[in-house]
Amino acid sequence: MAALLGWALAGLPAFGSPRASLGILIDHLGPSVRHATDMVAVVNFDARGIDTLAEEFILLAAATGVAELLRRARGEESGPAVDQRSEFGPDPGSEALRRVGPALVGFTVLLGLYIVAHGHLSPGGGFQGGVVLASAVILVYLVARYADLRRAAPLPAFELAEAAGAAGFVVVGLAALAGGSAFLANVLPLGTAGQLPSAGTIPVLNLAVGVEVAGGITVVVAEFLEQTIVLRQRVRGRR
Amino acid sequence: MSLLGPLAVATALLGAAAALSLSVLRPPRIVLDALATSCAAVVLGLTTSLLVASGRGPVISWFGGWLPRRGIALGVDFAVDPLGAGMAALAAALTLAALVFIWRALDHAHGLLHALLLVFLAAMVGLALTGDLFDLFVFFELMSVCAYALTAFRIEDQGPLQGALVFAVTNTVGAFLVLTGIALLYGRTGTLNLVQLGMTLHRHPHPEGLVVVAFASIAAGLLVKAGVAPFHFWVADAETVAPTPVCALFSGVLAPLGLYALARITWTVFLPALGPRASIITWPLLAMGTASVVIGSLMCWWQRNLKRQLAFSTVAHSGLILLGVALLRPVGLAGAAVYLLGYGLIKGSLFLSVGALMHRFGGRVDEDALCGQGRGLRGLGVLTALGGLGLAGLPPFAAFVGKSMIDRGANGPALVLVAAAAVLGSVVTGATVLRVAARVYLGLGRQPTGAVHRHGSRRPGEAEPEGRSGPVPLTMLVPVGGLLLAAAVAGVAAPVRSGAARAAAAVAQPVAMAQLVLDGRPMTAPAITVAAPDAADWVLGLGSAAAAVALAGAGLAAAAPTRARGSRRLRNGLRSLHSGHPGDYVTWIVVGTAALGGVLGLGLR
Amino acid sequence: MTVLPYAVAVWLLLVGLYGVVTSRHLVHLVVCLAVVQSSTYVLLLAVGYRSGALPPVFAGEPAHIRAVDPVVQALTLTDVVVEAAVTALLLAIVVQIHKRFGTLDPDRLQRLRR
Amino acid sequence: MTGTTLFQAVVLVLVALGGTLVVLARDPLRQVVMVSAFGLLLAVLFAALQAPDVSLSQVAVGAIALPIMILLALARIRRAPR
Repeated sequence: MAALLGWALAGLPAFGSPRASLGILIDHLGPSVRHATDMVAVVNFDARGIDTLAEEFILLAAATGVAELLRRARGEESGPAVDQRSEFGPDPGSEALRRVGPALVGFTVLLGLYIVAHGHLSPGGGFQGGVVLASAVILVYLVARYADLRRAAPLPAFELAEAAGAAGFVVVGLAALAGGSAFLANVLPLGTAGQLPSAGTIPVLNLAVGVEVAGGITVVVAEFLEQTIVLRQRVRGRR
Repeated sequence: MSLLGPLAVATALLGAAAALSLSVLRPPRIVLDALATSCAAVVLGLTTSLLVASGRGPVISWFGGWLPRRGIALGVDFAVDPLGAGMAALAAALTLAALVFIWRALDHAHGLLHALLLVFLAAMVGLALTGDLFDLFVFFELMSVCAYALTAFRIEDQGPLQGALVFAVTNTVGAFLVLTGIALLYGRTGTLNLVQLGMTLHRHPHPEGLVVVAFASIAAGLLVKAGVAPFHFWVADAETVAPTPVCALFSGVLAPLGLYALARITWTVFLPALGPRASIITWPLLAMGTASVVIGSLMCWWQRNLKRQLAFSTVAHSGLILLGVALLRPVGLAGAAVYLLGYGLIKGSLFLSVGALMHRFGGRVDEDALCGQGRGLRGLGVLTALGGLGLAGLPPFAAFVGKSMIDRGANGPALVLVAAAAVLGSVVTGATVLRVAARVYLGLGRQPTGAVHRHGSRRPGEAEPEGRSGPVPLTMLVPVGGLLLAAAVAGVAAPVRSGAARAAAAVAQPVAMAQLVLDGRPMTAPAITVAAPDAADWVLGLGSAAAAVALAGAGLAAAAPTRARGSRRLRNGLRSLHSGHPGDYVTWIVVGTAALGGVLGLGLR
Repeated sequence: MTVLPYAVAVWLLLVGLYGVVTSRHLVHLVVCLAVVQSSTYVLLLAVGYRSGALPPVFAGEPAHIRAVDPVVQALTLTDVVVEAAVTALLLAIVVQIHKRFGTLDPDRLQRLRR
Repeated sequence: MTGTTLFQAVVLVLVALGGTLVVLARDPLRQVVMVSAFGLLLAVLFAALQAPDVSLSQVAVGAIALPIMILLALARIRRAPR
């Protein structure tokens, strides 16, 4: 296998000097055609938007699968989730965390939103920002009283966000279709390159992806978190 | 510019998102069923009209309006010919049947199952229609992720988890192999569009190691999905344990889609790339196809678990279809397409009829446990027997027509091999179904010994509490019968045969196709006619159906499984290979890929 | 240096597959799969790299500077998301397997199933 | 060999080493640490290959999300009664 791959790689151009390719063309076209400054965003959210659409649904399907797998298992072995914190994670009563926590969460949320909003201008975008947003939610789960939190922001809300973000992507694509263009065509005004509202639908799609990813990753990690918590209840109940 | 293809994918995806959102509200089950079923019906309508439209010439649509500039593809396109549209329509038809089937099954299914099934449908449609290599990979992964989640759907038992794990690990390795091949091709050519890849590689007349290795790794990755030996091990583990309506999809479309993608990539990219040396890929693929037919048929015959039998028959028939593709001739490809259509419909029907049985008898799937139990279920019994005969190649089912076309694509030693393998595979897998039908619905053959009969043999991980021991509702019988009817209609309808032949002939002209896709230059579809099956084909078809009946009778007559020691040793050997150990299976994938690449490399010298 | 990135990609692929094949712990196996996948990231990015070029992000500069290939980066980005999704699903399956079988050793799992 | 190339070469070798260590770490808990480090190394490599977008997602997924998921899964498994 190694020999074969080595043989194949001999056919590749030397590292650092690729032949003329699609990517180079996009580098030249992107700024003028789409008024964006991050070419990766142009590829991901415009030229190859359908790939990203499918990729978002991969995440959605995986999150759905994880929820399905872990949730039913939970249903069969325990009652309602109560707060049970002492063995894992910080104590909710800890003063220091109470004070620092909200600031930390606020900062993370802002950072996430910033990354999502600037996807077409600088590195980052819906996916990266969405993960940061999800980590803010997880942080809240860790810092706050778990049961309170489930009441304030129940998991289904994040599932809804996930579905809405994914549906938003499709709807933007269909809107272009309804307007007489191709599916996922960039029909919004392109604006001035470098400004926040520019590059047409790219930032809109970034937002949809951000919401979807934030919801999806939150669902996945929260399901894993609940696994450890529910289990702890059982162990304690037996003592 | 056609809207149909993108609209079909978008409809299914939106439906999935809606089902997922709805599930949060815990609506009555009927709301979800109605939503999902109507979505699938709309997709079926869209793909069918696409099939009709593509009959007049390939339908191209570029996403985001990124049209090619000066003959260079910038964006992603759906390049739809009747083969792709037919695959998409098959996927939609089977999904619709499965969704109707679950109205009265899988009680604990809530929106998540519906959402997963609709995303699965969208992925299959996208995979069938796309004209871009990386887009194909993404839809492929989307399809896989849904499939893993669907396999593990019943987590109460050990089996589904084990099956899902093996399925996910082997297919993920396969996906990496595909992606490695894609990276190699992009590094070499700087493009991802299928027709442009073919043209760019075609301009360099000396195919090199890179092309061969890229082919080997992409083919291996796709053959894992198709369940072709030696990459097939996961099939039995996954299709035994997934919910039965989902199995109908796995066997009827998922595995065939692997072969479809392989055929598409081979004809569009690698045949132009290899030029006159293309014949080097024929014999390795023929060998793998034959091995699958043999292993799949034997294992199918030896199983007692109804779903495991059908799973191994997937392996056998995937091998058969691969034979048609491997001949590298338009007639063979057209035959493979028709065969695939007929096989997919029949197989979906058979899996659903097993599902109906399990529904009636509280989830029992063992041949011995069900012996004679189905005497009251005449309708289901007749449909199962018809499905078995169709699988065996009885005219006028489409599988019969496809097989006769595949035979016409071969000559010389390849013809002998292909014809023999086709007869073996269809007779043995068909006979297994007939044997089961005779035992379950007529109570013929060896009577089971007491304990098994009373309580059913629920070996852990094999049986499944899917049913609730009720009568078989009409919503289950209609999909079973409907799919069979469709398979028969597809066999009789002349447009299916001629359409497949025309489509295959168009695929065989990559240069004209590339000009159409990249430059918008209209292509004239070459005239190719395939004669209707003649008397010899009919004799062969009726003969193999009769042989299947005879073999089934012989299987019933054998009072106990007394076999020669050699055959028992063979059986135990084959069984121990299917160990359920993910590490073993991955080893087979690595060895198989290396062997394929090595043989091709030697052929190139 | 002209072949080092490719060699690293091949090495990661092989060493990851070795890990998958010999693994005695399912969590370990899943992580090894992630190593295999990282080989595809390295290969993709290496294929699109141009020496001396800048990232394909033009912050205010004229658009005609030499930049690396953005397409492979977009592909890799997609790939990273796919990995996250598949790994999450696999880990959930593994957690359930542990609950039902009480072991995570594929060898013992296999024996239990018989 | 310029400074950039040298840096890339060093990181590449480190990535290869890191991948090997991840595979060879048979204790899952130790492996989590390795995975996290390996993820970070990959992120550095991507940055060195002028791919800041990919580097950011690699930090998010490979160095943070993936190890957290593995840790939670392991926590679940370790506490489960046999």
